[in-house]
Order: sequence, then structure tokens, then C-alpha cells
Amino acid sequence: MLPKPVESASQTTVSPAEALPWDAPERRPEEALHIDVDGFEGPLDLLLHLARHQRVDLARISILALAEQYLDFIDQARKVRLELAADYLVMAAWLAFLKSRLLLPKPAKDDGPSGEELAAQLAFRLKRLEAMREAAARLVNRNRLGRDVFARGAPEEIEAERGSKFQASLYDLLIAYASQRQRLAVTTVTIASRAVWSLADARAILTRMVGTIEEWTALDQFLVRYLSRPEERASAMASAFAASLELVREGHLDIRQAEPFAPIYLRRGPKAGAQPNG
Amino acid sequence: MADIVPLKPGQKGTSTGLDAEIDEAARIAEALIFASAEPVDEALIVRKLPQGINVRVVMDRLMHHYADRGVNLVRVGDAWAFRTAADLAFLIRDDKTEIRKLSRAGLEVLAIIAYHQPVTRAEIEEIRGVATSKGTLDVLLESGWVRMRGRRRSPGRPVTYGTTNGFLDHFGLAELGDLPGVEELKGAGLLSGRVPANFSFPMPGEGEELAEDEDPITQMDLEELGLLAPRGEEN
Amino acid sequence: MADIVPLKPGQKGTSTGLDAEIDEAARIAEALIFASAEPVDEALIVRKLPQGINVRVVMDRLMHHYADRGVNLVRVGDAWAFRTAADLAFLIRDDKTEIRKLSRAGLEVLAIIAYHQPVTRAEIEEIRGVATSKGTLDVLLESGWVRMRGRRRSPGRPVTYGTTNGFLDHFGLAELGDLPGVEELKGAGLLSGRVPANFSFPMPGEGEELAEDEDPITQMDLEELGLLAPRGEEN
Repeated sequence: MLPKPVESASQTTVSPAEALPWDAPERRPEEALHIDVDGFEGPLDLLLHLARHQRVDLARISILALAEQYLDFIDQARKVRLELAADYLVMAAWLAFLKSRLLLPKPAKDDGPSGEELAAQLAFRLKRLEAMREAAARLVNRNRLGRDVFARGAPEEIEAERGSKFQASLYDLLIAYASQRQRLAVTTVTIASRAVWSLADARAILTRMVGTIEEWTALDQFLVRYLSRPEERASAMASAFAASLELVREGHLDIRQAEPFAPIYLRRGPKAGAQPNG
Repeated sequence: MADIVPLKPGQKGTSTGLDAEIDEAARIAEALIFASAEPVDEALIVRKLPQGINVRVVMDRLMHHYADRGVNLVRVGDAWAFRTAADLAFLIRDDKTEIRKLSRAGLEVLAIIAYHQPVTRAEIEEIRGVATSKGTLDVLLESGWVRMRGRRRSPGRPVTYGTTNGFLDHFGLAELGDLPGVEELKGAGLLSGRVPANFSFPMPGEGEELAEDEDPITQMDLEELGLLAPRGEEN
Repeated sequence: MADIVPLKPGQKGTSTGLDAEIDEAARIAEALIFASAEPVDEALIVRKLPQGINVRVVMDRLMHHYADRGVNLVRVGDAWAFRTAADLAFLIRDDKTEIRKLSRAGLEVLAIIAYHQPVTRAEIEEIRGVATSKGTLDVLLESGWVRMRGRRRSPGRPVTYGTTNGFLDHFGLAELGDLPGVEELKGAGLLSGRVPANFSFPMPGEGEELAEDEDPITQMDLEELGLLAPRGEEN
């Protein structure tokens, strides 16, 4: 079966710098490369785009060549260390599976679909999507009411078809119900969204800061800028501590604590000069 | 006047009996439909016509009468409407004329709903290969072109979507069978969820080599395609 | 067909030269006047017609064409408009009863009755969190979409409300079970994703039968509710 895309499908990747709430560090040149999947509506759309670029009729397309092109594309993206939305990677994994099915002899006692069946399924989906694209284009170019053809400008009221004098659509009704129920649900149960520091966030910030400090310095002081908001405090402390342990293990950081619950001190570790693998 | 209905000599203006009745019925239908900006249900027209009159005969006569005029009679599902002739659009259009713009995704979803209805959201997503982003179906429902039709009798009883008469009216379709290319698409099995039995595509082996008119995709191409920003460029 | 313009033999459908030009001009004028919200100034029509066409000849021809039809072309000062033929005016509403839109509160209460039926007024108020004015329920009963179903077997024997077949008909639902659930509304973008995990819609009970704790409404009840004048009383 083909992978089912996940909800955030059309989301494009942001570069790591943009993901962090503080000042962007200087970008290395290759980080400036970014994959513009903005214009694509998911992996199938990208595949269709690549297929068209084979400059042949979709009916004559080589699924294997297409799979390889897609995998190449993903490889290149990885080489420049770019993140891709998950469903692009899921598609890549599926295409790799398809490729192996097409190239390797089918193992005995395997009731899964054959490579040919899988390839046919993908070709069918591409063709169907393209057909819908064309249908949409033909539809939008028809003579449209209000642009190409016009209704009576000064209608006179005729007797209504139905006895009811009231008018409402199902859409109106559902909108009213959904928003009313939601409004009430939100006022009774208030779940404030919490600012949470991820381990990666904490690690990135610590990495940038420890390089500059020679002397033992309390962890709180590293974080003083970020601890002003009480709701972030616990999360920031916890993540920063966990991240600091990781950095100690890698030798970027030394850490010291006199006794339980005493302040935690940090300083530059022996390998602090090396570029941490963040 | 380009009157399509052939008149026998001596009949003109003196039509009697059934013919006169149909003419009178046509006046009533004409007045009803002309008065309304929205399509008028055929059922309402039938109720307003004298008993025993075949509404289709009446509508045929009216449609012929208006075929070459500046205003045409068009069928919209089970309803009828007068609309200006499309070739005169440039004379009538003014600066205020504005129609709803749909995003690319919105248009695609609309087409899928039109051609595949009744269709569930999961089926739409399967066809597009991507989750429907928030707001897409919402906008279509709000536009009045798409409606929830009912629920599929399958696990989870998902809601099915379809188009409305407003959709037919807006895109100038008398019925769904008039959707452009619908017969060909059906014939090719492209409106079904399953790979049709006769579906053919090249087998691997022949496909491994690039065709004569094909080039391998290179890094350059990806940049060219706008998939990768050119190397070394800021931002 | 009551075609007024006399056609010379052999001329029909093959009008050429000036005659064809006038026909084409008549199409333009016809479409312009049809699509306009206001009577159209003759000066505007002149501007839209091909150069050198005598507007009076065109309008005369159009007026003749429509003279015996269900719709007539009339002069309003220096402007032109289409009007329903006077003898067919009975088709047009003169009482100007407007189609009423349901208020927001009305829609909410209607939706709650649809999803939660059988439901009492107190329960509706609990769901909405505000008191429901009597007028709102009255309007819904008047719309024919809501009915009193019965009385709850609980203290005070409150009236239970439900929807009618007219409701299903108007909203294009085959059955109450076709009303979409939470997941469907989320998917369609009508409900935001940020609702509590235990947030759910009730599955509407199937229409006609009374629930176990419901009694039918009797003649006595109707009198008590003030919907029927008590028996035997004058007036």
C-alpha cells in the first residue's frame, strides 16, 4: 500500500536557525540552500512534476526511473543537511521498497503485492492526479456565471418554491453548532498552551554560550535571559540540565554541583573549541 | 430575427388549439424564469402551468426561441435560468465584476469532488496524495458549490461530499454528465479508486534506460526547477 | 411562436447586411438590459452598439419582439427595462413577504435540537450556557423544522423538542444519522483542532419513536401548554 501522508504534509521545512526563538547564528553557506517545496502539494505532486520533466507522455513513463529520480532528489537534500517534511521521506522509503521489488527476484512464500503491481498502482495514481489537474483547468476556464454570463440584474420576486419562509443552509447550521459547542468547551476547560523547551533548543543555546565562558558559572546565569517568564522556567531548567549532561559526555562542557539542590555550575570543557555536532 | 422553430405557412400568429396552449404556457414559464436571478425549479414551473401541459415541450420551445438571442435559456440540474450569451461577456462585464478566486488546492479539491462524488475526505486525500489543509473544504462549503451529501455505509460512516446546483449554475453545466471529459475519464478508469484491469504502463527493463528524448536529472535541473535554491546564494 | 417581426419568405435565418447588423445590435441591447440592476439609459446602449447603428430601429425591433411574450421591454424615461407582462403579474409576489434568515441564536438552537433530540428547553439552555428566549423556539416551531415530540418523564414533565421531516428535506439530509460528527467537522475545517480530547457530538436519536423516558403529547398537554384553548370554553 502507498504511504498515507501525515497532517503536516504541505508544510515546508524551516532551516534550523528559524526554528529557534533567539537571534539567528551566522549561517554557513550550505545552510542557505533550502528546498522550496512550498509550491508542491505533497510528494505525489513532486513526483508528477518530476515525471513531466522526463519530457514524455505520462503513459510512457518509467516508474523505476522516476523512483530513482525522486530518491536522488531526497539524497541531495540530505547531503546539504536539509530537513524534509515527513511524508516526503515516507514516500522515499516506499519508493526504495518499490525499487527493490522491481529489481530483485521475488522471494518465495511472499504474498505481498509484486513490484509490477506496486508500480502500476503508482502510475495509476499519477495519471489520475494529472487527469484531475486537467479537469480542474477545464472547469475553471468554462463560461462562468458573473464573469462570462450574467443573471437577471433586477430580479422580481416570484412565489417561493417551498412553503417555508425561512432560509438557512446546512453549512450555516453546522457552523453555528460547531462554533457554539467549541466556544463553550473552551470557556469551561481552559488548557493554556505552555512554552516548552525541547532538548534540541536547550542544547543549541548552551552550545553557543559555553564557548564564551572560561570560569565556573551557575546554570541559572546562562539562562537568565530566558527565565524571565515564570511559565517557561521549569521547562527551560529541565531541558538545559539534560542538554548539559550530553555536552559533558562529549567533552564540550564541565559541570559541578556541591550537594543536592545546590546551584549547578558549568564551564568550557576540554573540547569546547571543536565544532559541536548540533 | 433568428427564430429557430420552423413556422408552417399560414400558421404564424394564428396558431390554435394545442399550439396556442403551448405558446401560452411558454409565456408563463418565460415570465417565471425571467423574473428570477436564481434557477427556477422545474417542479414550480409545472405547478404554474395549465394542467395537462407537457413541461418539456414548453421548455424545448422556449429554449429554441432563445438559442440565438442575447439572452439564453439554460438548464441547471432540475431547474431553468436565463443567462446572457457568453459571446457578449465583454460588453456586459464591468469593473465591479468579480468572481470568487480559488486557490490551486481548492480548485483541485473541487474538481475531485465534482468528478468523484459522492467522495469522502479520505478519498480526496488519497487522490491528491496529501492531507487537505485547513480551510480548503471550508471555503468550498462556504462558496455554496460543495455540500455534505450524506454518509458512506462503511466503517466510521465518513461524510461524503458532492456538488450543488449552485456549482452547475456557476460553471454553466446542465448536469454532472456535462462535466468536461467525464465520459473519457470514466472510460479510462480514472474515476475509480482501483487500478483498472486494462491499465497499462511500461514494465521496468524497458524503462531503466532513459528514452531518446530524455535527459537524466542533474543537480542543475533541480535548481532550474526551483526545487533547490542556487548554491551559495544568500538566504 | 408569437413572433411579431414579419419574415419575408426565404429571408428567415439568412438575414444579411443591415438586417443582420440590427439583429446583432438587438442581442447586445437585450443582454445589457437583462443583466442590469437598473433600467439602462439609451445613451449607454448607444455606446455599446456598433457604430452607425440607429438605436431606435434596434429598440423598436426588440420591443416588437417582446410585445406578446411573457416578458415585455418597456421604456422608463430615457431608459429601458424588462418587466413581466401585466397579465402574468399574478406570478409575481406582491405582498413582498421576505424570505427570512434564521438568527444566529435560532441556528444554534436548531442545531442543538437536531443533534441532541429529544431535548428539553432547560437542556438547550445548559448546552448553550444562556437562557433561550421564547421567541427563538417559537420561530423554529413556526419554520416547520422543529416540533414538540413529547414530554420527559421527569419532574415538571418538560416538553421535549425534535426536528421534523421538513427539516431533513430542507437541509438535504436523508436521515438524522447523516449529520456529521466531530471528526468530520474538524476535517472540513468547520471546527478547530484545539478542542478538548473528550469533546464529542451526540449521535442524534432516530426521529419518530419516542424515547423510553418520553410520553406522547396529549390533548390535555396542549391545553396546559396554552397551545389550544381549553375545551368547552367560549371563544
